[in-house]
Amino acid sequence: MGRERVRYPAFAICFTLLLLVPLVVVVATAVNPGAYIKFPPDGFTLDWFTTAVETPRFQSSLLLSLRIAVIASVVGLALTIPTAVAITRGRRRLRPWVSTATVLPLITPDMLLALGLLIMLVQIGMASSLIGLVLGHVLIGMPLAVQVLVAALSGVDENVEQAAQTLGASRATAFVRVTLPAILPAIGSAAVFLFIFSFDNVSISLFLSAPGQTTLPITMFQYLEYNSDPTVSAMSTILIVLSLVVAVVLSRLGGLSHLAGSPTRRSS
Amino acid sequence: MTRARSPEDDTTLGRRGSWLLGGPMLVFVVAMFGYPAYLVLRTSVASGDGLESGGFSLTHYVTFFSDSLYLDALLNTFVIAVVSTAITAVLGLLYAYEITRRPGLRTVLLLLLVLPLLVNGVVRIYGLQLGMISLDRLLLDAGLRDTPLGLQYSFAGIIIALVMFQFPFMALAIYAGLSRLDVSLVEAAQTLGAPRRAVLLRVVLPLAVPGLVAGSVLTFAAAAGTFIIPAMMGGGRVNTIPQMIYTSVSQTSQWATASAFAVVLVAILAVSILYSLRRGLRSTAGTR
Amino acid sequence: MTFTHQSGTAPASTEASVPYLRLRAVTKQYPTGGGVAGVDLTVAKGDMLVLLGPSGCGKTTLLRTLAGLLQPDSGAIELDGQDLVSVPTFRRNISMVFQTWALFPTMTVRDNVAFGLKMRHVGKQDRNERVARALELVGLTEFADRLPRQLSGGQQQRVAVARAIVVEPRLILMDEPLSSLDHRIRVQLRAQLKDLQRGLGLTGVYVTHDHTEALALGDRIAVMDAGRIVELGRPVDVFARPTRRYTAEFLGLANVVDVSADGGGYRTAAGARIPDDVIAGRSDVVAVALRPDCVRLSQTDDGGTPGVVRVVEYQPGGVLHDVELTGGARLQALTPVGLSYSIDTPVFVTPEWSKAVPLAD
Amino acid sequence: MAPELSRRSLLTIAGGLGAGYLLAGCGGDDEPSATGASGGSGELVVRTWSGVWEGAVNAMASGFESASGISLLNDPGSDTLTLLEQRPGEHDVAWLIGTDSTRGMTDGTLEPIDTSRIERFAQINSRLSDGITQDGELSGVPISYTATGIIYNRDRLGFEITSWEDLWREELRGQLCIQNAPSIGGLFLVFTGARVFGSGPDDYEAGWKAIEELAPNVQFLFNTSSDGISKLASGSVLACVTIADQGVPLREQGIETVIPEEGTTYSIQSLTVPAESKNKDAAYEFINFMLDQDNQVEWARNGKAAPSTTDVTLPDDLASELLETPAVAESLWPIDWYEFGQQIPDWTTRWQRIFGS
Repeated sequence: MGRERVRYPAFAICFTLLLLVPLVVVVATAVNPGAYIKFPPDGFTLDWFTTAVETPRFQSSLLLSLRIAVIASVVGLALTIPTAVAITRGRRRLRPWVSTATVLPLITPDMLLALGLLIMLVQIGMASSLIGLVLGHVLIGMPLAVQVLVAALSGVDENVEQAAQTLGASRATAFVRVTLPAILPAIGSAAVFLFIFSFDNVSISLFLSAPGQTTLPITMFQYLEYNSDPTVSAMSTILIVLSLVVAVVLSRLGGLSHLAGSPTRRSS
Repeated sequence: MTRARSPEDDTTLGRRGSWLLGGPMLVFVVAMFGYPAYLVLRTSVASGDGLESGGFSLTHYVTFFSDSLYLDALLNTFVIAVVSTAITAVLGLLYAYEITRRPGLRTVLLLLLVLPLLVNGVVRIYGLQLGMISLDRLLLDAGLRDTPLGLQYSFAGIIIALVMFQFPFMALAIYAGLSRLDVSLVEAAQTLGAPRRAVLLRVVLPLAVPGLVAGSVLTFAAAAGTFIIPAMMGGGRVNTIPQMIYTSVSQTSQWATASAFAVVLVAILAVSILYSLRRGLRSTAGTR
Repeated sequence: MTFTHQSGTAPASTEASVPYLRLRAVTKQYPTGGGVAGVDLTVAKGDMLVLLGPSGCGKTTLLRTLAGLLQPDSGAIELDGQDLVSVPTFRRNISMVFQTWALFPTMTVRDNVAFGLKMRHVGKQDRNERVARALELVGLTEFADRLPRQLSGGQQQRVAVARAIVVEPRLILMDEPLSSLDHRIRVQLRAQLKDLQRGLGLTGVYVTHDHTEALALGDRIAVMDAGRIVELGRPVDVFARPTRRYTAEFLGLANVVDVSADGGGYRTAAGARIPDDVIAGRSDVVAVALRPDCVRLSQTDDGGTPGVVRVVEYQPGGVLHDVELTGGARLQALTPVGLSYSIDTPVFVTPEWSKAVPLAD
Repeated sequence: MAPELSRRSLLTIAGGLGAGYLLAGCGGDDEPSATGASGGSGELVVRTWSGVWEGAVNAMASGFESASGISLLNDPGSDTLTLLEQRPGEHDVAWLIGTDSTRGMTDGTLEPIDTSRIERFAQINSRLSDGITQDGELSGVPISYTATGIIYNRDRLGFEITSWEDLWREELRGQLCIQNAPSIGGLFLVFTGARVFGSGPDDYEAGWKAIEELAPNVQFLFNTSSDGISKLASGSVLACVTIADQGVPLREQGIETVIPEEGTTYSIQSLTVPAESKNKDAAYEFINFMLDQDNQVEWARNGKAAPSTTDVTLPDDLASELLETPAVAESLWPIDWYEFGQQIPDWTTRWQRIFGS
């Protein structure tokens, strides 16, 4: 009767497509020949892609954004991996404190975080340093990264680690050789989260980036202030394509399912 | 089957190890969140409106609560947050349940779900607005409607945008919980005479609650704190607190006023979240 | 139905009973292989049928088909004269005990047990009484307000049973409900389960791969292999006189020795002649089963086949010797405790072929 | 919504209170032009806005370099006023709009322009320079301006817009978009209302009453100018009040732009000299270069803004791209940028009361 074959989630497919409509519209506006953002486009041109690639602001902002996002991911991982270990394997009394601490930035609106951070950074004289910006980005990306890592770590049987110890590995070695490889996809996902949150952030960057050092989202935002041509659409299209490639590569590596934890299957 | 964890596994990391690993995050959060939060609180009760005016005064709060402009903005903010969270939660639950039960295309769907997160919010709002305009034109041309739907520049538009922006987080949070759902629970309920709706309501929903609560808190905070979405989707027609904060700081440099707005907003957020968390936890006392 | 204990007045479990549950040519195949093919089966009211077989033999598939969790590709299932295939699971008025018990983690023991009654819209007072009785029956009254995770495995299993019986199902299905428990508790619960099923007069289908469980619980046993039922009968018959080599080997209770026809009679590979009355004129015999206690050992040459004791195992009924015969074949022999031999002792083996059971393929 | 305004003001205040230690806080190494390479006699560091302005300055650079022998370093970006405060001495010339230019003067970031050193000062449209002059001190040199206009879809609207008054007509109900406060583009309409419906330019109460009456016609308030233009192009609004020249690319779409004859508001692009500039000579040389007749034309072409000097004749092709005709230049309404800047906070709150639901 075929009911046991793969069944397609009709609602999920429809809704996902609906969510993608804005992106499709953005891509479509990027090819409008006129110097304005219009949908549906009046014609077809790739000129705006040339403009986007050749605009020096976009180039330098893109590089800056990538650099900051990479640094934020690395710093974030260095901070979140030990935290996740402490939450899953640490002392009971400490756990709720650490996990509460990691959730706080998540439930506070970005703009308020930015406001507080700016007041503080001004006080300590670091208002326009890259360090403040990077740490700000880590702050907002960190909660989800911790959650992904905690989910993965609690899925790793501690007995396996202990088995490694009975086989002569030190606790640290056992963790690095046995547990870490097991949560590698989750580490990848956490890094992606940190990267995305940094790369796409507007609020924190708006308040914390140093003058003359605007990240790509801010530059695109500012570009729209003075120009109504589709260059920003073209730049966004390039980003969409790039992220699709990254996402496909990630899913090939098996990291994507860890974005949401991997499903367990019925054993029968 | 879930087996209660024995207390022995508390010893995996010693006291020193626990502090060594968990400590840096505590320091980080205190330094990057706690202290700034204190500064905002302190600034909000300063007697002047400058950054380091010092003194103590509740003037800024009095201003806030005695002006209908701000109270209306607060109400708007709250209504927007509640409605968009409720809609996102229902849609997220249906979505997560469906891809849990029907795994076809699951990886692709999750991938496409994350994709919009990578695109600048301003640009996505443009896309959404132009999409809405096209929809309006389609409906008008097809003669299905005489007037535009009025989705833009209204509460409806803000809520639609918020739902679309927050949906991926909600769906992923719920899916994370539901993907661990033991299918035999659904089957057990069926063998005990539960029709589809009862299975969803009595078995699946309670299991989805932790993810639902997490996703809702996230959505609620984001919806109450967003500046760009009401600013663009509201077309300046819907005042919200974040817009007031932005204007206070950016144009008039009224630090204390902005801080007071922020404190009020966070206080309301915290109370709402704690309240719903307590209710949520009570109803799911059984889940891990 | 009431929860009165009727132990000892169990309905006679004979083939002649009116078929209460009837399966006709039920087939359910998976694209990846496995499943069941053309299963015919009847179960009399009040009987417990055990589906016995190794994992992958299709027994769970068959059970899930009965539950309606799987739709058969073809075939008919009738319960009490009513066609079941077209009825969705939740309207079948059956219940099932799962291997993992599938207790609802968010509900207390009481709510778990009451779930099926709520689904049947049983009034609150009636519901509370029945839940209380069911919990009393499984001895969990004082745990009613606990959550499943706060109970031991055996207690959780009893909750699952209480949840299944409280709705007074027309059919109770059990999918290896004892397999994740310790041996001692398993034996204890096995007895309770049988007691309950008899006492309540429940008709059931029980899936297991453990033959001692099958022996203890089944009114009838169906041995399954590769999606088919290869042997069906009362436990005593299936165990004492299996008819198929597969059954004898799966049960592992007896020596299985290949035989071949040799001009009017059957001989083993070693040349021993099987008495004709053992074969009883059958033509499909490919092997015989010989229980270990029907094999005699001796240290003196009494005309038996020479061999060497390789393994010695103490069992409740005596000492089991694994003897390697000259030529490499192995045979198991059970001797009384006082008459055992130590490892590497050369012995002479004399099988009592007259007690052998003929096996078809 | 002028995102660059936020940090600017924040840091302006912060800078004032936090005193000099901010100077040490600049850890950036991304901007080669801003790393203190300025100050040499042969080098000029200019600060302009990003987007179209960046390209426009780059296009002017080679001409200036060959004419003067001074090498030009362009450091475009936002938050210029903050930057000038935080990193004094790094920039020699900065582009600022009227409200920022006057504020820079008030807080001492900028030095008053020595008008005697501006060769063609007399040719600058005095309407543009008067508004940024206080007590005889000029805060910056306007090199170009952009007039406010009404861009609209005449076919669908059904009538020709000729006057500001037309914005209030019934046919435009729910079909108009204007810039949101606190950005200046929307608040300009208070001036417009005061002149059109009130007793004179200072009759702000009449202006506000006019805004209240305009509210039903306003479909939405845009925060970035591109927002209004793209909605006009998509046909979801019929008219938009914004920088007039932005309507030019929409001509092919059948969308018209008008600058009413009774006059209009405008934004100025003024070149300012930071108080701490290390190369003021080069700064004045650059300002003079930009005011040169030919260069005024070049700048107008690249920057898509009208020349500030009155004796410049634009070639036909360019004239058709820029709607600020000499007649428009004559009809500009004087704007006191000092006063306007101070009004913005209160006006913004008032604005929110009218438009916020």
